[in-house]
Amino acid sequence: MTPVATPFFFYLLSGLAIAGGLLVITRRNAIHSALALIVTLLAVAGLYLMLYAPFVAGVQIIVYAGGIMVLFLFVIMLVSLEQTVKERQFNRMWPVGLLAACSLLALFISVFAKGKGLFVERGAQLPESANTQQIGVMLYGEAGRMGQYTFAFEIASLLLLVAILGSVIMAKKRI
Amino acid sequence: MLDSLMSYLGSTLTPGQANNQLWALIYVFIIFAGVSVAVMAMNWIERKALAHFQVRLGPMRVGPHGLLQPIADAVKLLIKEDIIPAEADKFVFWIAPLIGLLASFTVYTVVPFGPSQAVSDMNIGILFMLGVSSLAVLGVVMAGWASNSHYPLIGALRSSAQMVSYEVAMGLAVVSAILMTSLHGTGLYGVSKLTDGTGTLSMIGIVQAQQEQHVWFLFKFFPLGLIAFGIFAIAMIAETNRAPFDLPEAESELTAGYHTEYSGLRWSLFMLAEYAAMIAVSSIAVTLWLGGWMRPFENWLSGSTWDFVFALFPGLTFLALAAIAFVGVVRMPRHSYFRVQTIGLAGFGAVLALIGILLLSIVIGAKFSHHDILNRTAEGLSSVYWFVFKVGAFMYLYIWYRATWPRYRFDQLMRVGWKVMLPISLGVLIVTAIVGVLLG
Amino acid sequence: MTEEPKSPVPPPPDGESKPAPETSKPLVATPAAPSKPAAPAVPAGPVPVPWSSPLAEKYKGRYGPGLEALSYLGQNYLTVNRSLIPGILQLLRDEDHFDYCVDITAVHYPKREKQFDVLWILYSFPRNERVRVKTQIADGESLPSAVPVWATANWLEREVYDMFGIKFDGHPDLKRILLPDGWKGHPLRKDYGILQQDQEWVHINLGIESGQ
Amino acid sequence: MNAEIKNDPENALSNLDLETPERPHLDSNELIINMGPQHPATHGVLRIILRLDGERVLGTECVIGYLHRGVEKIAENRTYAMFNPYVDRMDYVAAVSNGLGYCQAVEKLLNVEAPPRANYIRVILTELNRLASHQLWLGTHALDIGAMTPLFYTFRDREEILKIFEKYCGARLTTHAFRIGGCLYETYAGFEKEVKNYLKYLAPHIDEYEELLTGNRIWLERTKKVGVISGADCIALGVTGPVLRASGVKWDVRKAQPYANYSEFDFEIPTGENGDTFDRYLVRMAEMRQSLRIIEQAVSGIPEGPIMAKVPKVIKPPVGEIYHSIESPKGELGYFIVSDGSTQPYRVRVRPPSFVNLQALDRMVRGMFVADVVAIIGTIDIVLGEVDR
Repeated sequence: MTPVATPFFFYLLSGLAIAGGLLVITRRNAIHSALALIVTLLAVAGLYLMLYAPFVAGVQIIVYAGGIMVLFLFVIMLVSLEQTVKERQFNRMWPVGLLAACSLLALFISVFAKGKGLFVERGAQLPESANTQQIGVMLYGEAGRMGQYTFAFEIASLLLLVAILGSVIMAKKRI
Repeated sequence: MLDSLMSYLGSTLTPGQANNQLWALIYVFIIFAGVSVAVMAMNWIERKALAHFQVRLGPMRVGPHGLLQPIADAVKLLIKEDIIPAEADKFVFWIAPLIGLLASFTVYTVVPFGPSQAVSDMNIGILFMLGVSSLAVLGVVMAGWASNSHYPLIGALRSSAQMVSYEVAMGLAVVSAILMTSLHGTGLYGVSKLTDGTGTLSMIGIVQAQQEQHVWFLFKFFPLGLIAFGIFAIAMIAETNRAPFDLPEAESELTAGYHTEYSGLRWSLFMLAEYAAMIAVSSIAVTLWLGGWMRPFENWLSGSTWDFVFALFPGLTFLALAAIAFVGVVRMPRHSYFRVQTIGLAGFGAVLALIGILLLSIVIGAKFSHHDILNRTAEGLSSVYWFVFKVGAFMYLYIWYRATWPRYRFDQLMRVGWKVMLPISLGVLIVTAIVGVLLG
Repeated sequence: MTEEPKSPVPPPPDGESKPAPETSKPLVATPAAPSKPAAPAVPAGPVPVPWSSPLAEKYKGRYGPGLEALSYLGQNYLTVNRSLIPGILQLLRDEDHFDYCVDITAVHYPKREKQFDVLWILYSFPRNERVRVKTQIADGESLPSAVPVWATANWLEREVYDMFGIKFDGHPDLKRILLPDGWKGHPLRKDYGILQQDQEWVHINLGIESGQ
Repeated sequence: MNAEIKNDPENALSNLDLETPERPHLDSNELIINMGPQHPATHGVLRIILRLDGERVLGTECVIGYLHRGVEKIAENRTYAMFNPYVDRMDYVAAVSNGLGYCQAVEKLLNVEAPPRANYIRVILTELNRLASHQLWLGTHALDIGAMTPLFYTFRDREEILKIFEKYCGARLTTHAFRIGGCLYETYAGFEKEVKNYLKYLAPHIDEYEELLTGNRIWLERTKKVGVISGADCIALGVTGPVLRASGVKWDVRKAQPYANYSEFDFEIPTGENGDTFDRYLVRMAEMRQSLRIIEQAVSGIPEGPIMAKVPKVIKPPVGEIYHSIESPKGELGYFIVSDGSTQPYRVRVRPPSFVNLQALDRMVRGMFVADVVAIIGTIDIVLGEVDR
């Protein structure tokens, strides 16, 4: 299975993701920011596809672009926008933000400097179709054997359940 | 050039899998044009069928029996003034219909019209379809917000809430169908065994699983498959905002919902997207539960003779349509006013008859000549025909629902979605898993 | 509710032979009396006669000269002083079960000193009987609102205000109802011509010189 | 930007509307939405300002008058006979009822009685008109709730009634069918037969309407417990007609104070129990069947004789005032006429059932959803021509 025009698509998708990310933090209109974020998320989904992780890409589209961003838009639309447009976008937290950005940049530079040797060489590349099954096996295990991440996965789902219950209790006057 | 074109025709892979970009492009064009024509045809059929449900005639003026009405409508919409409200967010207003359209057309990349009649077969086909079709919500939400008007906003909020909530039940119903792909069984409750690594998310793989198991998932683990299908069939109507769940466009409440402020071409893009989405979700239902491109009664009426008989259906259908057109010609009033219409209808009938004869000759030729490409073409035609036939049945159901039912109220819609459909689909999923393991 | 309850009002003792004698059902167009279909419509028609019934007597006894109980063509009405207005309406509803206010309206008599007749047309479900309460007020005078008595009076009083300019004290939201809020003049007054309109309003709001 | 805050003085509702039954738990922005006057579900030019908490209605204010034509003022400048066609323009879907009420009121003032045959013709046409009005109501009401098909069925059947009207008096909608003193036109040849045929034709079709809607689960969910109003509230708000009867008050002017010759016919007053939209629907459906009964009896018993009482050419009623009311398809339609002895009425007051019934809208929609508002407007069955006059 030969990849299709990999360098071109890689740079296109990364460019889109970065441009989208920049737009997210520079737009004053929250809706526009949200739309830019959707572009970023879709571009990232495309990058996943290029990494032969179609399942992750699909989930990225469904959960982030299709689900969470709709909720974002939902919330943004319900709050009054006119004031937020007028407000100053950068508040007093900017030194912290700058610090975080700088350390991230430093991390990137160090990774770039050390080069390929930093990462553990993985095994043979999996065929595309086995990828989804591998995820399943890792999460749920095979017959008679628990998966590598079953426990963590179940804990996470339990946590989410608690979060759902909590939000229901908070939102509902009487149950 | 021609060689490379022809060489693919003998292949049994989709162009995407065969890495044949030229054919992939051709398929994309065929599907795009086909879906657009199907939407126009659906427009005509809906108006006609709805009219006959409601004791009226429907379009009758433009062309014989209004056959050219969709074209007239399209022309009208194209030349209409394109109005953008003064206070609207121009960019978002402009891009919203495109997003909806893109989402509903991109889905067709993985729709398996036949064993190799798809642009590509993705490993995560069904996931891709659900994911991309869920992006259509964004178009609706953006349209509602960008119009800067109350009714579109409420319409957009309604439809996004509706789509997001019904996606949950829909997804769970889909999962139970996917589960069935890995549970081998030969009938309703026939021998079944759990096998590792045979389950699949690929659209073509799902149909192939039904082929191998000799059962449409609709009938598998009766009534589990049927219930899951029912859940999906209801949820897909809600997903596409059609009656009785057409609240986002409830004209008696919200004038036209999220596209109230749209006009002309942009409005028609929304309509195109809506109908394309209807066809797309119907294709999912057909693929998952109704055996996709499989012809009906493959178990009962098996054998090459029956295969041949069923392969004749496409040609016969076109001949039947031609016959109807010719009946129309005969019944057309003998008056000079109707001469053009009569000739037009006769020509239309002749074209249909020609197509029918062509299809029949391909099938009969394939039967007796055993030429590889001819054989494959005949098979492909039969597959596409049965797929389209099943999808068409769903389209008719859409019209039927619209003619019959009043509209749900929003809270009732939500209640049905969360308190009825979700638990049932969850239950079906769990019971399917248990049944599969017990019989395995 | 009973369909055709026996009216508690007995037939009047005095046998004054007026065209429409009071029966137990005063509003029925007397289908059993086809004997005089051709009563010529001479201008000198029937005149109001005193209405005597326990109900009328009761109110006469209570209010004395401020109230007159009359009957015309079988339809009963009470002409009362303006000062009695909130009280008598309340009593009619509470004590005599006139629970349904059919209509509130007014008639303009520009030549009279008290220019307006204001009417409450009432109906009682238990008695199956209609009665009209009528009072006279001068231009500029206001009346107490009947909204606390019958909720339906809300819009009816607004319409009277809109059309005649009669104010109702204590009305929760007295503003114009059929005409636009900024309109000048009250069209059902007799001095308001049929072609007349608020030219200024038309000019400002519709951007034309005149609606005619 | 999309939500106006409630304290905006420009858009503030009346103080009547601000007292809400329940305060929202979370102080979310309340949305003020304007419905109409150009809105498909308001049945004309009704404008409703809705105050919403999400989709729930906190209060409403009706803005009416867009169709105000000053009918009462016109009456003062026309003779009694000349004003007769104007009343058809008020409730234009039940023009015959309007005409009947006006003609009878003037007849009462003149102390004239329409001959029996005229009364029979009047009853037949009025009841046919009631059927037509209810059919139009049913079609549009169902359309508001999203059921398209009943509209076309009812219009198909209503068409036949209009054809009968057209054959009788030449007009279909604003018929001007009656004159003061009786009827101008004798029935056309075959009138009885045609009406009887129509009765036979319609009875199964009413079942057909019911088949489409009555048992439909979505219809039930959309109409049951929606827009509930109690009988006591109805009486306090002056609501009459099917709305009152659906709340359990068995009162119909045709029975309580019979006019024309309704006392001769055997029919029942259908009532509901819950006073919700579904009961109002059932009451109207039952009323259609009762109308069929009345027409059946009237057509069978129609006597021979004159159709016009002796009424002078120039109508000059004696000085006096009269109130006369009939049961129009919408409720109690009353005419209060003051005569000063001249050829023109001194004052004509119309007591419009739609206007008074519309006042109950606010009571009915509080706490309901936006989608219910259209259902409730439909169920009150208003005609804006009559509301605004």
